[in-house]
Amino acid sequence: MSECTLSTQVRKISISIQKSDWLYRFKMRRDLQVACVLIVIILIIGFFAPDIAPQNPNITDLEGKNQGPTADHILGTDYLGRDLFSRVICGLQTSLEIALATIVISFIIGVTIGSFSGYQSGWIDNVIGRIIDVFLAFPSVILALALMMLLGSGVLNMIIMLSIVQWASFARLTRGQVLAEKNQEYVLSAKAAALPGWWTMTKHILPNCIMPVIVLATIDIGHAILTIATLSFLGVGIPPAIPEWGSMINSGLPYMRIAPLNVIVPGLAITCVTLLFNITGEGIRDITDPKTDNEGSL
Amino acid sequence: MSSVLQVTNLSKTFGHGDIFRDVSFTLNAGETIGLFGPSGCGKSTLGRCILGLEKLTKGSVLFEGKDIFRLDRKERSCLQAKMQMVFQHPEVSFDPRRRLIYSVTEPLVYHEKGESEYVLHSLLPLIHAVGLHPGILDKYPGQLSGGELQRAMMVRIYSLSPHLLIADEPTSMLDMSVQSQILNLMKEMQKKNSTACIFISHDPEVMQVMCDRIGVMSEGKCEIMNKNNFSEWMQPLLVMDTMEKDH
Amino acid sequence: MHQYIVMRTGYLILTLFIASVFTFCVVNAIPGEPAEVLAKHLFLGLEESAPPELIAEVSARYDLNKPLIEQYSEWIRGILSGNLGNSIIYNKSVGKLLELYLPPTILLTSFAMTFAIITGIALGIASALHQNKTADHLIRFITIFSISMPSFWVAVMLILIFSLWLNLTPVAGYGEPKYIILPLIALGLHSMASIARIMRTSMLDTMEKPFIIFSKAKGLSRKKILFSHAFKNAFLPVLTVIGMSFGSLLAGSVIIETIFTWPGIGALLMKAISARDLVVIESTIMVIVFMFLIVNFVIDILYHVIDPRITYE
Amino acid sequence: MNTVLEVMDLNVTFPTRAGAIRASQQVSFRMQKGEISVLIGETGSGKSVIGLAVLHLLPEAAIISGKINYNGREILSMSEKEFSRFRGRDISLVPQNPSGSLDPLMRCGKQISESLEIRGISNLKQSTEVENILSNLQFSDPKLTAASFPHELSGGMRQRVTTGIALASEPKLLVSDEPTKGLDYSSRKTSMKMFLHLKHIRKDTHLLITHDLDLARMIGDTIHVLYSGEIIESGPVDEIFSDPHHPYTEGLIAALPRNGMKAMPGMCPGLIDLPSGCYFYSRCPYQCEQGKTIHPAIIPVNGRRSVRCHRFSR
Repeated sequence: MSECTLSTQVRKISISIQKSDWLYRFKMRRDLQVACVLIVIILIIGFFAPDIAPQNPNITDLEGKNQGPTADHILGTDYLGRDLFSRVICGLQTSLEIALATIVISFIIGVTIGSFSGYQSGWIDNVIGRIIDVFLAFPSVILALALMMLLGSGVLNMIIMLSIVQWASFARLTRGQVLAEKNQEYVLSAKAAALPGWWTMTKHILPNCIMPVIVLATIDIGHAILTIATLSFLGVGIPPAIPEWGSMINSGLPYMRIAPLNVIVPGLAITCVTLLFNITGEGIRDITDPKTDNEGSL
Repeated sequence: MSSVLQVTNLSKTFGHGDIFRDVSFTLNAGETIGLFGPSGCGKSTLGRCILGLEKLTKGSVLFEGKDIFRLDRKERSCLQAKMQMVFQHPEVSFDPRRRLIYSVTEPLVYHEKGESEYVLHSLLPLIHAVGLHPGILDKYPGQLSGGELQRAMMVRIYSLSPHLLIADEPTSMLDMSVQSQILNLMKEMQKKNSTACIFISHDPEVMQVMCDRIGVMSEGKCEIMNKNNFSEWMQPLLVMDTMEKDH
Repeated sequence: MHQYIVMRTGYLILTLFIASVFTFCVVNAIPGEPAEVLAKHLFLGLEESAPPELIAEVSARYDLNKPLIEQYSEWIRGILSGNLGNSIIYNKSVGKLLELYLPPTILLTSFAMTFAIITGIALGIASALHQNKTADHLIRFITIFSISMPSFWVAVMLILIFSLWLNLTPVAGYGEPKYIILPLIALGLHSMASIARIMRTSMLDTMEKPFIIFSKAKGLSRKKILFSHAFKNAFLPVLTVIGMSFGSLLAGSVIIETIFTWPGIGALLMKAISARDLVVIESTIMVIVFMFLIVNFVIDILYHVIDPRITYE
Repeated sequence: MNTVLEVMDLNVTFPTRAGAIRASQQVSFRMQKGEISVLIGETGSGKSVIGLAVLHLLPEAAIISGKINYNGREILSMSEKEFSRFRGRDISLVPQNPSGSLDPLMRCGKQISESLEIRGISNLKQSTEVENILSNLQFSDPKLTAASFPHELSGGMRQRVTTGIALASEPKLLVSDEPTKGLDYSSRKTSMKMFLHLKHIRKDTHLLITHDLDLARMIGDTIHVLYSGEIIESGPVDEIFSDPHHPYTEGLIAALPRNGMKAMPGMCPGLIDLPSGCYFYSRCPYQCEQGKTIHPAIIPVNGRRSVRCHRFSR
């Protein structure tokens, strides 16, 4: 519909100019650029964690346990005398590995099922919609707990479990987007031009509704990192030998008074990484969705 | 001349009520039939049903003697390419993320498996005929006016040289002067290609200019009239004639 | 409207049913014969292997050797007749246990939710009204930071700062108002932040709608525009988020209750999981899912009460 | 003379990344009490901008110069706070897009009585007053309409409800922005009837902004034709329709279906890069020599009319 007031008209003009190059908006957003750079740095650190970490994260030293920062251990040591800094860095690797794998898997599954369901409509859509509802009816940590009990701990199991938990939200979002998009006149006009369904789907509908799903994926990386930490804090999920932020906080709890860094540092690490993905996700939404035109940082 | 389109006893039910029932007419090449009615009377749905974009409840649509709902996929696709539709909102009739050049050449690229460069080249005469500057095709739909987009739509549609065109209120969102440009263009193109046309509108004056026969839709029924009957029928509806300025 | 409620109730029951099957399957498919685990846990140390006679005895006593379908139908029949079965480790009926453990959870979650809704909405509106000013930036930073913190860490930090360092509040406990403050904040912070963020976005969206501009042209006062037009319309998306964050609140209660030794069903669930008390695990999960679904059911109805545009089909 | 509104040299520009959009240039006109002035123009002619400027509703980014006098007071330079006393009480707006302009969650009657409240009408009298207004607006069942939510009404009915809201505050100046846009033929007709009826019973001072020639002809007293942000012709309604001076006005009238639907060639120039000569030059059937380079000024013709065309400048 052609819109009403002039303010929207003018905005439409400026949007249409900017829509073709959202790069311009990206250039305007300093905070987003910083977040992107930091994410790249974090990915690099995560990838090369064992080489970057100054010490072996699993070497225990019962003489020097629960130490404060020293020259050897810049952030101190934990209750077994392991170097905290090295463990935090290696914990990054664990979290990123699981979170990224989870998001890729659940993105693929969710988008495929959601777009199929939304495009088909009819009883197939109804059944799939119900299934999605059931998955979303479980608070995610509860579902994760139940599944972890079923699967047992381990990195691979964690990935499987988190994918089962998260695919549904991707499927629901994609389905809603496709449902809204497929009644747009340009889709009808593609149908009227006798273009087949797969053509319309891959060339028109998906490219037009994928951006919110990508935003969700970015934000969900942060979400996955939180869930991983929560589960391993509860003692399920990651075997104790692997350095992981959640279990580090858990094991630091009894010594909180004498060695507070053991609970503070891993928590800060979780928060910062999640924060980065959240900022990036919302930033991508702002620059790609012309409706939210909220300039400014964060 | 044989009829291009034969519609028999078309009915559509949705939810509790009929949207329309027992609509029948035939349409010859080069002829224009109008569908007139207030908004929400089901005239757009009827157009979409004829095109096969929506399912029918009852009745049959024969396009060039063939029932499109009874054909296999390949034949149906060939046949459907010969019947095209223009929509009410030109600004959302094109994929907003693609340059116009892509949308305009797309049907030919798919159906004739041509290179888009080559297709564009073959479309140049058509682009000039609708009064568009080819350079404009390099832009995105959001950057163009409704009139320009509706012209581009004519290129996209006539690239498939259709035998039937369904125009669903093609100018109701446009300004008066642009409306006259587009409608004249449509008439001209229709004459050149002797396309049959179903013209859907709520404006009786436009109706009279564009159509040979007019179907008036009300309460689910569609009554086909010729031009004279229609002008008699709509006499009380005309604004300027019934109300003098001084009341 | 009535028709809609009936239909929605039907959906609720259907979802509950599927969820119960799902829960039952997952819980009962946990590796290791439940009888063996139980026998170890009840009668032996965990390291020893259980003699077959003992396993058989345990199986017989807790009906564990019947086929799964039969066990399931018995469980469901029990639930419908009000008998949730017996906890193995507590030696009590699950109904009794829930009676004991549910009120603290309801207390905590409802307090946390109220805190989240009120502060969330207030912060969201304040942020929207001061768009792109210092207050807005500050609120946005605080909220996005809150969303990024894991709630268990918030709890740990609160204990560290307020209980251990500043000695202002007790570490853990139950029964007096002072015990609820820290768990309340730890639990509600995440929801508060997401409500504030959606409230801000929705408010800004609504403020640009033509009917707000028209209200301005009508000559209505700013206060009137804000509260009788903008807020009501902006609140609808917030309602959906409130429903969803109730889920994360319930899930969060499992962790928060464990940390603060709050005697609620979250803590009960964690204990049951470590002891493999299947009946309790199933029941608590179902209770949590049920609470979540009921809240969303109410929100759905509320949505329809506020928004007359939605038709009931 | 009893001048209610006087707009002098109004310029409105919107800066964008692609360049400045000159939405309105050197617009001047005046309105007498009880007069219905019509600003007629097509999309992009800048007609809505003028209405919004009168009501102080332009977006903050707009660069505005010129003067708007309302009853002898300059209102354009007033602060938001000062002006808010005029809004709704003295000047009120019938908005474009009635569907979006009604609060979807509030019953129509309540939305009208909000305007009554501003006038200080007590709660008791409000409901009868609302029904009164609605029956004046050609509603057959005012009670039912007052109790309906906006989504339960048709587009035409919503349009009339928004008009009711604007009238409820008894404004001294009514600004209506494209009241018939997007309506189908029969609701447009009812709206026209309603405006005609209102004209006879109320004698409002009314600034009507529209692209609808029929509406303008039926209820207007004076017409100002806008093209690319400028007034190109103004004068009394009858004279303009019977003897249009400017070729664009001529073209507009000829483009009506009942006049043969003759199309003008070309399109309006974009508001960002306007040509240096006459803005209409490329589409003009006369194409006089000066038009290529010199921008015509608006000149009076026969006292009551004026036109911006080189053909009349000698």
